[in-house]
Amino acid sequence: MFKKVLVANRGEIAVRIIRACRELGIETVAVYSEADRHALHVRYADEAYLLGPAPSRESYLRVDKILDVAKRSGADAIHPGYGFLAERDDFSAACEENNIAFIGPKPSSIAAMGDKAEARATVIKAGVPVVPGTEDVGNMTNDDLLRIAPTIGFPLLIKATAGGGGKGMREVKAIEEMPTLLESARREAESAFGDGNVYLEKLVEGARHIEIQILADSHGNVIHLGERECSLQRRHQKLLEEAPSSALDEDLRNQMGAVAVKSAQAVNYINAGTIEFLLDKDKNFYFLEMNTRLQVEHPVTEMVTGIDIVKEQIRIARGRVLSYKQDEVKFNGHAIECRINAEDPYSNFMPSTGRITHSLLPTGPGVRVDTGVYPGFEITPFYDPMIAKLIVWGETRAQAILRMRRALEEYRIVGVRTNIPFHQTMMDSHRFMAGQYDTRFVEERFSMEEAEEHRENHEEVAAILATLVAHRETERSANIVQRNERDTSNWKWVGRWERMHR
Amino acid sequence: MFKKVLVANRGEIAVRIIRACRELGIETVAVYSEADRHALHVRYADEAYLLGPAPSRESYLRVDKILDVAKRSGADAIHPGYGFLAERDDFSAACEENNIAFIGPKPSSIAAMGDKAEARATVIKAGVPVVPGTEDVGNMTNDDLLRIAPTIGFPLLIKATAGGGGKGMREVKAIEEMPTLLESARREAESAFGDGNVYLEKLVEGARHIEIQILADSHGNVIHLGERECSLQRRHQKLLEEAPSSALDEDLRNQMGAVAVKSAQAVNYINAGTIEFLLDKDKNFYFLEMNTRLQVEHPVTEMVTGIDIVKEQIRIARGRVLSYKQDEVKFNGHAIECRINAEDPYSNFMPSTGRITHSLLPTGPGVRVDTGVYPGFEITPFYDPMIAKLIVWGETRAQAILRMRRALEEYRIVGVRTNIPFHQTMMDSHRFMAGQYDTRFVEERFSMEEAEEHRENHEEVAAILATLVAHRETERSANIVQRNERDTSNWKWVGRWERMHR
Amino acid sequence: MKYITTIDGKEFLIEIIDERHISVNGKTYDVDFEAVSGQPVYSLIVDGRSHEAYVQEGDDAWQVLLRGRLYPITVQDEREKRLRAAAGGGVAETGEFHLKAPMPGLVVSIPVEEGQQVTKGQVLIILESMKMQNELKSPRDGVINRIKVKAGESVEQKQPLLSVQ
Amino acid sequence: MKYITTIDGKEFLIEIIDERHISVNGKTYDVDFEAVSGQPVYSLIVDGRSHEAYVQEGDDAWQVLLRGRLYPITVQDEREKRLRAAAGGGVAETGEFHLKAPMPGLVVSIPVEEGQQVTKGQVLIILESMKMQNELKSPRDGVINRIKVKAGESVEQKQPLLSVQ
Repeated sequence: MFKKVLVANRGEIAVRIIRACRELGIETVAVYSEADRHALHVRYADEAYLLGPAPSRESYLRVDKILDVAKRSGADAIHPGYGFLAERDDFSAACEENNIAFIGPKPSSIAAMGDKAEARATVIKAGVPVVPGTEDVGNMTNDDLLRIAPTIGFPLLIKATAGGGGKGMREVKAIEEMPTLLESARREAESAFGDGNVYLEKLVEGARHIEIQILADSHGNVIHLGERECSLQRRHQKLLEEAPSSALDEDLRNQMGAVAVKSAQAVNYINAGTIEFLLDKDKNFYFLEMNTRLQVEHPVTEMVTGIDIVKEQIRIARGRVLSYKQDEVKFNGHAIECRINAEDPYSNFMPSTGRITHSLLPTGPGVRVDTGVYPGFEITPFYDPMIAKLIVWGETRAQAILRMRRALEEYRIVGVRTNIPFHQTMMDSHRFMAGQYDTRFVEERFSMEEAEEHRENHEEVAAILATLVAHRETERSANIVQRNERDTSNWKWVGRWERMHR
Repeated sequence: MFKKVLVANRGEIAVRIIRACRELGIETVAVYSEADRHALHVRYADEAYLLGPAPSRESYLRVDKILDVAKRSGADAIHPGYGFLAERDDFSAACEENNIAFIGPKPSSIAAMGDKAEARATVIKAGVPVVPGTEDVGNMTNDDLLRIAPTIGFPLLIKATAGGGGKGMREVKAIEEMPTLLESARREAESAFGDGNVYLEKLVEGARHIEIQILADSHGNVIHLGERECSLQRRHQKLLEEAPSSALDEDLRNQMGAVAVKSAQAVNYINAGTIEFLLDKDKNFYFLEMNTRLQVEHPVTEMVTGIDIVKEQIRIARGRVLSYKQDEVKFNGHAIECRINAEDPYSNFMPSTGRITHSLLPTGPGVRVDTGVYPGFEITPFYDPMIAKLIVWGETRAQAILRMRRALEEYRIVGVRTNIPFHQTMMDSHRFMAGQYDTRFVEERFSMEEAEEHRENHEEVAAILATLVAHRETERSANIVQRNERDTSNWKWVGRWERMHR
Repeated sequence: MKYITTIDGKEFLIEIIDERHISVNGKTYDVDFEAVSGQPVYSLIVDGRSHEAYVQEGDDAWQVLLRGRLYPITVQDEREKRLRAAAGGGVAETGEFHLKAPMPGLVVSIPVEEGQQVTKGQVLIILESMKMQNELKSPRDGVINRIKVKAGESVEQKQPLLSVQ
Repeated sequence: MKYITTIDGKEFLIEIIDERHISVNGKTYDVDFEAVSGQPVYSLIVDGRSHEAYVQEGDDAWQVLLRGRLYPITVQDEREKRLRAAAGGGVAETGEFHLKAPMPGLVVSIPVEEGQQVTKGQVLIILESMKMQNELKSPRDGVINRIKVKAGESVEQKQPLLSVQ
């Protein structure tokens, strides 16, 4: 086993990885920016080293500094988490060169799948179906793309070749709006990944976003852990994930699983990875991309399979054989994850920053919370707005929804606004309950305001609450005034008091 | 299904039951004492009614008031939790008379098992092995007991006939100390259960406390959910429970399970119940007593079987058939529960009261916390010191221990002292790790001080911390003095400031 | 003390009778009202029903977040409201709109110029925060009056960015 | 500022050099020391090692609870300690012991009387709290001096119960 693992990340995923290491008896090294001295991963790790100022480019993206910390602390492996350096082949290569195990795939696999255009070409060769789009080209100019776009047809998507997580992604309805959107997509991609390259892909309408988790060891074993349903998205950011998907049956699961395994094998993949597919209304599925890292939503798979994906990643990186064979992977019950973001669902999901003054976590049977924040912690504008993941398990999908409802109702976070009310509204939505949704559902057919109209109305209680709080505030300020009044006539009071006590 | 369930309890178990109801779509009614207005069960329930002053006898033990609330609120069922009224046959009967379903066994079963002497007689008739002790008698005087004691032999135990949870229990080594111990046992039993009756039982040495969870429906189906290992006790209070027990193999589990089912059938038992056994060194087992209610430690069974015991209780009370047949009960992995008590392990486990000012819960994979407290809540001296249950699951016992270690290390509770360090020391103890312990282990062969000597020593770090805090305190008081000094020469400062700004 | 409390155009006449009693539109209720842990989270038991909500003062209304639903609510002292009504009411819909930064961040671009005519919903500023680009839009038609920031500039929360006349 | 810090008879000479540096027995360390959320919980990073502990002031020592282990620690200003040593030291072990209630509760019984001789470990008072009966024992041999409470009486935390001369 490794002696010491450096976790090159922050927030909930750094905490998640530290926990896995600790449970394996491995020491941990945290790295942090100046904004994160009080972060949970710094508090929980055995060692912690400052990287630099708050902006990622000066801290969590500094390969040189992170390798320096690894060497100084004697770490023999690095786990990159997701985001930041997780899908940078140069980082994986640099670790290798420094004789530090990278807990993730080989540089060549990252490169092959990281360049989305190359990835498409590779899997096409392996016989995997893909969404029509730009083929075989990496560095296309705007002129190239504008020329090719009509041959793909509209609507289409601009996607960052280095991308992931919806960053640098834009939807184009007509050629006229394409130049502006190309600019903003490139700008966002540049800022998120340091690479402004983009490519085009046909937009499959009414599609579901289904992904398959795979695990591959260095002995040639590749297995899949079933699917995750990730269609609930807003601005191409996933908001809620489920396992299993209500759109799949066992047969389709096996088919997609087999294609996922084939895709991974096409790049000689080792470690945990995810193949993202679009599934259209007629149950045709298309390879979208492969995420060559741990996913945010990995816990839903852990809940239904009982397999600890992070621990398996560490085993694999250590050269061990997978703990499970394909036929030992059993699916039990249903899991849902809600991403809890510091953003205001009533103000167009605007990010919300500030200090968390109070918090109450939902707990009890079947509930898991992965978070990196706590009361007293300051949410800064420098990083992702996701502050927690609330994951529940139930024997059936209906049970999981009911459990998620009660967990969301219990969850209190004071100090920043969160999207918890969004998730509560979603849990009450009939379309969601019926499992009838696609990737456009949140943006096109779901509105907080409309959905609320169909929910239980407690306006009388709300009116009473507002009035009592307003009344209390009025009384309080009145008291302050009265006290001041008494202060000014202080001498009179003293005199009266003295008379009373004579 | 029931429309509305009244939860006649407080603390974590009230919260646990409210959660189960909410996940079944059932409304909940909380009851509370004046000390519990801010308690979590009051905050989480749909309805809440004040019972009376803080002492249990004036609130949670008031059958009349609780039934009144049930009728006023229109509750169609009552869940008693554990403790308080859970094993009072008159309460179960009163519910029946008022056409309110009691989520628990019939009055006759509670009475038959609640009187420990009668229980012994009943199971002996059914062919269940029991520990030698006083037979067939309920209201024995001290003289009777002193006469019988030598025929049983020393050491022996005085136990409350209405008892449970170690209250009113005393160990007697010789006849001379028996009169005093009888007095104190009766006094404690009277105060805890309103019944000062006691009986005697031979003390089986080197024994393990093993209990079997059973479920019985009103259609004659009785199943068991395997065992819980509860040998880690102090003053007859359980501190830590595990499932499965390292002392059992599948064969013994089946044997004990069958005897447990037989014991339940002997009293026509319906609902969830637990048969407690003593298991001696030679793997002989003896019936101790049956707890005719939900146990504190039920979650470890839930974690290894995936069965929600509280939801099953509700189904059973509703007249439904059990959701599982015996051969559908599968055991998976290992679970451990640590009872987190507000008490100081460094001061003879003295209870600790006060306001919780800050808390950080351990979360993440395989961790469950059942608690009724939160930051801002006041721990009062009126009730049980148990403020939370920390439960973990692991694929193996070793994995569960490692996970419990990391969870205990993460857990922060500020404002009251807790026994978390006791559990941390236990997790590092070689005897515990090897699973070699009996019911006397904590009191006779485990000391915090000795155990600590074998653990990693961080005294230099501790010295640095104490010095830095002391230094900071000194600096702070010095600053206050300096500020006051400036205040006294206020006029001089104002003058200088005015000159500067002219 | 009497209040007129309005949700979505619906008025409630609420009287605070004493610590434990209120009346709503003439009907009396038992209430038990407590702040939780000194936070803007309130526990309210009305005739046995237990409720809990976040209650915060917004710019022009109280915001009550109750069971996953947000209620914007105005509470007016009854006497005050009568006086105001007598004086002849309604705040003018005109005046300058000041766009302030809703959170700290970096101004990515300002796709409008001073003096430019803008329509409701038009993007005025793109602000990057938490790695997301957020479009700040005009709440109404108007003319850009003054732009107080430049692209590339870091701004604090509530810092004025520009105004629409 | 120099301190002499003692754990279990073992002395550490600790000098606070500046905000970021200390020396322990002559060896210099980088330190980063922060209170967490304004609580008596402290995060300390010493030469890259991250530690967290509860640190509280006890009656006669600092109590540091670190990784599930409690360290009672005395911290003395070096100059002060030297002066005290010069004056010739050691606090007398005699004097009256005042038994105070360690928590609020109900006095169940007082198995001793005023004037009675007691030995170390002997039960002086049984106090019921949290449904448990707690035996309060004598920390040393002596004579019961004054009993200030009666059986059946409720007592507050830290209320004096009796004294042993």
